[in-house]
Amino acid sequence: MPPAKFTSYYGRPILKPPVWTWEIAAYLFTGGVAAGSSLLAAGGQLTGRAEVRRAGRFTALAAVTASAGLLVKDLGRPERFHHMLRVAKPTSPMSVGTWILTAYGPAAGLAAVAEAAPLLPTRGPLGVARRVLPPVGSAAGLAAAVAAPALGTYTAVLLADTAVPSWHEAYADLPFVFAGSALASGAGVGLLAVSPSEAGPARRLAVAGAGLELLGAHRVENRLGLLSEPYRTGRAGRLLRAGRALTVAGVAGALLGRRSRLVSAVSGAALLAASVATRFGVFHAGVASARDPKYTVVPQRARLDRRAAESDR
Amino acid sequence: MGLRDRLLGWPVYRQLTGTDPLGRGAAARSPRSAALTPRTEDADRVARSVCPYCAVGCGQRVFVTDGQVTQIEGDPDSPISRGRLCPKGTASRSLITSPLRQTTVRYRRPYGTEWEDLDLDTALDMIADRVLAAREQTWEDVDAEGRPLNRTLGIASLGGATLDNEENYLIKKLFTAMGALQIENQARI
Amino acid sequence: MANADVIVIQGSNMAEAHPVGFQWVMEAKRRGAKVFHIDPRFTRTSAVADAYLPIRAGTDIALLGAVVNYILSNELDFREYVLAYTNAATIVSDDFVDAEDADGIFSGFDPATASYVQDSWQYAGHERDSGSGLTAGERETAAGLRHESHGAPVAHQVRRDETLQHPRCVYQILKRHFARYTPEMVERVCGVPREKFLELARAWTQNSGRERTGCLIYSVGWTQHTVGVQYIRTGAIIQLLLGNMGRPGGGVLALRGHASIQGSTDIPTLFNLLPGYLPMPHHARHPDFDAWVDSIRHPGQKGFWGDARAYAASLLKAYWGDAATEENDFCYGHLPRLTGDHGTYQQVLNMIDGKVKGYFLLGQNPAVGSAHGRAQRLGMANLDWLVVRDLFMIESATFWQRGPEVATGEIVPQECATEVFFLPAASHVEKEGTFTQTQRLLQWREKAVDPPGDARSELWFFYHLGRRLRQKLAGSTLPRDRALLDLTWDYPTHGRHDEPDAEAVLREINGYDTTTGRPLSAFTEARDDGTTAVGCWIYTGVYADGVNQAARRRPGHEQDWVAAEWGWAWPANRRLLYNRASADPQGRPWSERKRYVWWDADLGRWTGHDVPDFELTKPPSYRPPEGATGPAALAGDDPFVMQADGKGWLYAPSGVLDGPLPTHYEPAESPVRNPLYGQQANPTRKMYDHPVNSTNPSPPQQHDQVFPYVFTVSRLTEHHTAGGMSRTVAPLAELQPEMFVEVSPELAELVGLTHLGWAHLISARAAIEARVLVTDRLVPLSVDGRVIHQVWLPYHFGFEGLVTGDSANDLFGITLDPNVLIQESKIGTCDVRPGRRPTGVALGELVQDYRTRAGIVPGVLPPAVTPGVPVEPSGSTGDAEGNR
Amino acid sequence: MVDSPGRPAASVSAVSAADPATSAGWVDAPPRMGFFTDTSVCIGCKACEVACKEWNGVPTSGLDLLGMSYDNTGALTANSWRHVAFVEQHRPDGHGTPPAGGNPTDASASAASAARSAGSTNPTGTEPGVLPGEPAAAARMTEFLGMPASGPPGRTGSAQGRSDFRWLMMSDVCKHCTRAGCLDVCPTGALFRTEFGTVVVQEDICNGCGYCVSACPYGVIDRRVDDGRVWKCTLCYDRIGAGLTPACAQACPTESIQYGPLDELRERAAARVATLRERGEPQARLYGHDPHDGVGGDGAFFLLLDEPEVYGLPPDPQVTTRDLPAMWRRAGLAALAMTAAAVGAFLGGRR
Repeated sequence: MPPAKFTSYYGRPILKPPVWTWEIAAYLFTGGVAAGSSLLAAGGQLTGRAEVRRAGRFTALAAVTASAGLLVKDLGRPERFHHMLRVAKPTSPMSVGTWILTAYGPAAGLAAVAEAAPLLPTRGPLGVARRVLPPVGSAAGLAAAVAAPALGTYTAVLLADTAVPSWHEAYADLPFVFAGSALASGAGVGLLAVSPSEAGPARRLAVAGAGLELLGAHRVENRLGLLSEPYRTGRAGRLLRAGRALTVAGVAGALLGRRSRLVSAVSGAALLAASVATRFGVFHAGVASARDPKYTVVPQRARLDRRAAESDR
Repeated sequence: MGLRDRLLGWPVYRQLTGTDPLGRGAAARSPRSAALTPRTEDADRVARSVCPYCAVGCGQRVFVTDGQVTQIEGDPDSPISRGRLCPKGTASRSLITSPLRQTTVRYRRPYGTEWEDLDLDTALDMIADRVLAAREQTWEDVDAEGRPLNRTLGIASLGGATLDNEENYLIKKLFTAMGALQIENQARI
Repeated sequence: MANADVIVIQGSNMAEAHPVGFQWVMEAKRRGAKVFHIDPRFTRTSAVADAYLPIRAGTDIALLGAVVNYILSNELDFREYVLAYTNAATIVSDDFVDAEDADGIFSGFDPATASYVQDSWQYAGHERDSGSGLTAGERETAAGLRHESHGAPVAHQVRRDETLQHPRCVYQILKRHFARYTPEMVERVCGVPREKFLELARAWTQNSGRERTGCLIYSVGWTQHTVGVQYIRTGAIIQLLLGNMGRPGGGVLALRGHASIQGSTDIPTLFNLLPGYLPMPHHARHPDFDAWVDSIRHPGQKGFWGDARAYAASLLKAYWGDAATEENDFCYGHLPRLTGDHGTYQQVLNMIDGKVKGYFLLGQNPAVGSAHGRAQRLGMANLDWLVVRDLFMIESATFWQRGPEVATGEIVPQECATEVFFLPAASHVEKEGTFTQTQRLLQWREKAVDPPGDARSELWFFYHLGRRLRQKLAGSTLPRDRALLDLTWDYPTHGRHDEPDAEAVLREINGYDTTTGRPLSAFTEARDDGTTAVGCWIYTGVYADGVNQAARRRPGHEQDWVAAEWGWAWPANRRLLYNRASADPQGRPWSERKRYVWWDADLGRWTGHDVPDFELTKPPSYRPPEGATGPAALAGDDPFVMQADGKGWLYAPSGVLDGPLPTHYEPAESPVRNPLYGQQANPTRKMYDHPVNSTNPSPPQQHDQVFPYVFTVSRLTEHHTAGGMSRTVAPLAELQPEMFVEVSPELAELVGLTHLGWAHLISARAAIEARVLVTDRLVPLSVDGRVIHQVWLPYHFGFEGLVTGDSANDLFGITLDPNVLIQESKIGTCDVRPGRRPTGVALGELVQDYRTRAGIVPGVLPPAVTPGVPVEPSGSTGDAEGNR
Repeated sequence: MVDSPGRPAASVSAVSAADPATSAGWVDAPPRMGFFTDTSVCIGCKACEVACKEWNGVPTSGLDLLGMSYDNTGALTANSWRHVAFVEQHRPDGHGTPPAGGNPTDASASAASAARSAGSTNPTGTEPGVLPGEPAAAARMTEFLGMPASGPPGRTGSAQGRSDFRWLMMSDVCKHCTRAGCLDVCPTGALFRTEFGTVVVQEDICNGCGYCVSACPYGVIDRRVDDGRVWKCTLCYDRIGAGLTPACAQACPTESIQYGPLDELRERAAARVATLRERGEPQARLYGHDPHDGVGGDGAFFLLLDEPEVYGLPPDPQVTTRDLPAMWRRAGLAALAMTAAAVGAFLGGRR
């Protein structure tokens, strides 16, 4: 691509780059892990794989708790986090996400708590709980699984629904990247936490997730013209390349090392690390695109010129 | 606030029941926003003034609440400025309320290295004594040919041009009576 | 101004220094007026002007003189107006020799005092009785300032040639004087391309005349020069020739920089004036009351100044009340007497010499705001005591502790004896009173709140200081204390702090009948028999009918555009001076479009949008009887009622000390040899022979190349003067947070400066540093085959406040205009070097090194008359005192 | 968005934007109020910046010299709700000036200075605040983008061929978009549409999530570090509610900032552009006045004398939520894919 000729006000960004810090990038990951884990747990629950179910539910609770913590921490006024529940705005992916989390979080929590039922005494009020919890947990687990795909993909809209050029223009593909990444990270949890004999679904999930993620990422990195550049260069480029390598390695390990607990676990960890790298990569690509006026002016200028050419015809 | 009021005041409820289902306007307005009024409306009084900076003489309105100046803005009635002010005139409130402003008498004694506090009354008295002393030391009754001079060249004054006419009048009158003719102002600068 | 068809702004950065006033320029522009801006630097005013002309600083007379020449050589003057209302037709003495014919010096020059004997400049037949003789004394006392309210004297009727063909008529003299001021010369002298100049000249002349008017705007870019008064005179000549004076949308508008700077000359805190432009008596020239009064009114003279005796007596009556009687000449003896120059710069030099004991600074910050800051600070460090009254802790209060001389070791706090009293002052909203703004309009301010803590108004301070002085002297029998003890000093007070009543003071300024106490309505009511007391005669009427007229605030939108019921303008609430000239000699408006004041024959009086600046019932056809004096001697078509002959002066036979016609002289410090005359700089400029003062060499002196660059200073919108009211205010300080210097890219390349880097500038007085802004807004100029580089600095910075920096005024020496003793602080020469300046002792060494290289011996002045310029032998006329 | 000469207005969509106050649930809303900022009469005095700070109690925004001509504010931030931009512009018609010392760009001096200024920053006390820029891009701002035209009268020709020079000044402010991204994405309802059609942050609600910062296509909204909340122009909601003029417009000495019903302002602006073009200012154009542009038109629009990006404005801003339905569709599809993958993963093993 020839160097873009454009002008600006002292070369300064037109846009304000996101004020979000690492917490939000991390949340993209933990939210994905929670979503993938809940799906994994529900699959385990429905197919009678208790180990998978248990690992999925615990991970989901941990991940959603971390998510909530990260989100609150990122606020300029954390003590006002509950203002998020003041309105319900379909135009605000963050508001939608808040309500998704509000639905998902208690369900995932309840499902995880239900796993503690066998530890409860058989008598007394806790005895009642011991009996009630497993079916409640099952219902909650399924509810969480229903919410999970929304949780796993809305974050793509959260990023895309901004003026940040490389996020916004990637809106068609980012949900697939994030969906794939969520699945792969869920699969990674499965590979790490369960014995290879029960990890079959996780391996298949890893393949599917990785496929979605790599395909989506390929499109993001190549189909946006100038706005793909931030995904390929700098810190974001490095992170995304690392994520891709880790994904490939994780999938390969999962498939080839299916008999080894260790190889499975390492593959799972690779998939989780891949997800972290991808999320941070996408995050930084957006920030980079907002910091350089080139990514604001050149595409908009091109759009104007195109429109002018159209109306001339 | 009762539970019922809380519910009625909850924007989500207002979204569901009112004219603003998307929660982007009427439903989202907070009670504080609904009650907002300009602070100038609550002013106890409004003094009509003139900008202290350059000589265009722009009209100012000075809003006072509880003895504090809460706002200074252009006086739209002024045919000179039509309510407009430049950045300096606009900053007049910050000028008079600046934290750097000095509000107590400070005194530096000869050969002193630091400021000291001094009572205003004492300061005025000391200054009066010094004026009289300087006058006595440097008084000139007549020139070499015996023509009256009636003056002291031992006292000088340099005034800004942000003083009122009334102030200048008293200054000139007093200095002239003191025989202190070395009095100057910004106009010469 | 909004009615103008062309607006020429020169010597003023109006958009930046007077943004709110500038709305009227924009209004005129919106209506189609063309706006020209002429300035050494492309400013925010240039940015919205229709045309910008870059000019070499200090060459404005050359440019304006060329406009005069353009008008005259193309006969584009508004002939009917010029004939009727100016002295164009008047015949000048045969003795007069023009500077054109004498290499830059007019006839009558006295080399011994470097001043003129003006007899030869007079109108034909007036050589003996109109001039003021040798004018050295007038220069010392800045006597020219008196003419702020009235012209200089002319004795009796003059000889005229209505055809303007007489070789010695003013018109022809003017034509010859400016004949060499051609577009080519403008290019050579000013660096303004001739086509740009012609564009200006064409626009100015095409937009003037019967149907159209043009307005000229200046401010301190003109006054702060050694020929400042002549700058303004040149502008006025153009405006008179084009018929733009006394008419709506015309005129010469001075923009002043301080809220009441007009007021502080009207009611002067100036050494040489008393209120209403009455002169402070001189020990030799004014031995008694009658001599003093006659020197003002010039017995037999035409015009309103003829009543001076009443104004003078009434002032003394206001000062000394019952003690002032006709018998004792109204205590005239109480007035202190001038012997020479007692101006602010002389005072400072006297301070350095230990002659001044005490100094009051009243809202003024000379350590930053006055030329030669080092001299100012050294002077203050050598006082017995200093009283600083200000809102903030300014540099002039802390020089002993934090000033640059403390860093260089020239002031050592432990050795500095100056006792400093800092007294906090009340702000403009914490006291009531009037400001007089730049168009002579008095506006009353209401008090909003009490001042905080120890802060008090000047009114309070001086009233109570005066009270105490009088108490302490109560039993004194010394004659010198009589003036204080006899003083009327009994103003009513109110409030917790016994604040004197400002309205009572205003009432005294306005004047009242001493028998009935009735406030006067007009200065024509003033009497010379002690029955009236008037603090400032030109302000009479501001308290007419016992009503504070300055407090009137009828909204502008409820009035016509003249808005006569907003505040009160002196004289007599007149908004446009000399507005009789807006009508033709017969009293009819020159045109419908420019209707303003006219004669209503049916009513038998003058009428119009404004208060006519003319005797209301004097018809246009009135001709004075033989031998008439005072106002009665003015004809019905003499609109310039404060001029002795009722005419606008194209040629000034007296009243201006450095020549009857403006002449281009180079500034006191210039890298350029005067291309027009052998005489380099104004020969009558006021110079001070003092070790602390020095002047950079200019050609033809040697070593002028040591200071090769021209620097000029001025204001930024975001700051005010010495910064005491803006560098202390956060929302202003942040807008211009650092001292900087603007340089052209060419100079940056030449010297090695980088944008946002540092530079330091050196003159014979000081070296200061600043951040560099490299900008295309400064243009190197081709002058006489050479490239002249100019740099620009804001003068707002000092070492106190939220934002600090070196003070640009430190670079200047002290050289003054001879007429008004205003210093040349718009232009000087310097060297520019990259990087920061040295500190401590090394700083002084750097400056000394430059002085040495430039061959400067402190206190040795450059010659007033450039060597080689022929000067006629002096002393043939005029006596030593200039007394007549 | 910009109808530059020779470039006809963008194709007009059939639907005209509904009144934003009405669509935000206001019944019997007063006329929509806004700003028209006419940069052709701006004298860069910054009274607007100060007036805004005085009225709204906005804190100091840094004491650093930026060297961006006379702009020491740098950008609109949470601590500067008006920002006067200064552009020193040199026309590329052959009148080159020698480069200044160390000139990185080999263009005019203004270009070199601009490039150097790109590196300066201001401690505004806000985030992201004023960020450094790209020197090469800064250098190009001094070029004149429009078609070569004869300059305004009297600006061409000088001893050095240097006075064909322009100094553009423009007081920037929140645009109060008809379709406001910041408002759409705000999850707390802190940002809301007032009855006057303006967009206001409610300081008692905002929890500083920062979403609006990324959603603004103009880079207006910004967060205060010590306070955690976002702040921007309110179009003086308190004042206009009482029938007063916003502080900046009231102060503006030359009526560069005009306040009034948006319809009236648009008419006035169109007339002004026509006048300017007649008087030989072919580059005069309006920005943000078109209700059919990517943000549905601005409540605060401008008359510019050059391309918008020269002043730091986006040439063709679009509200991000315009694409939101499509985004939700894609996310839904991705969510379905996720579900399907999970189902497949578990069912696939049973084969």
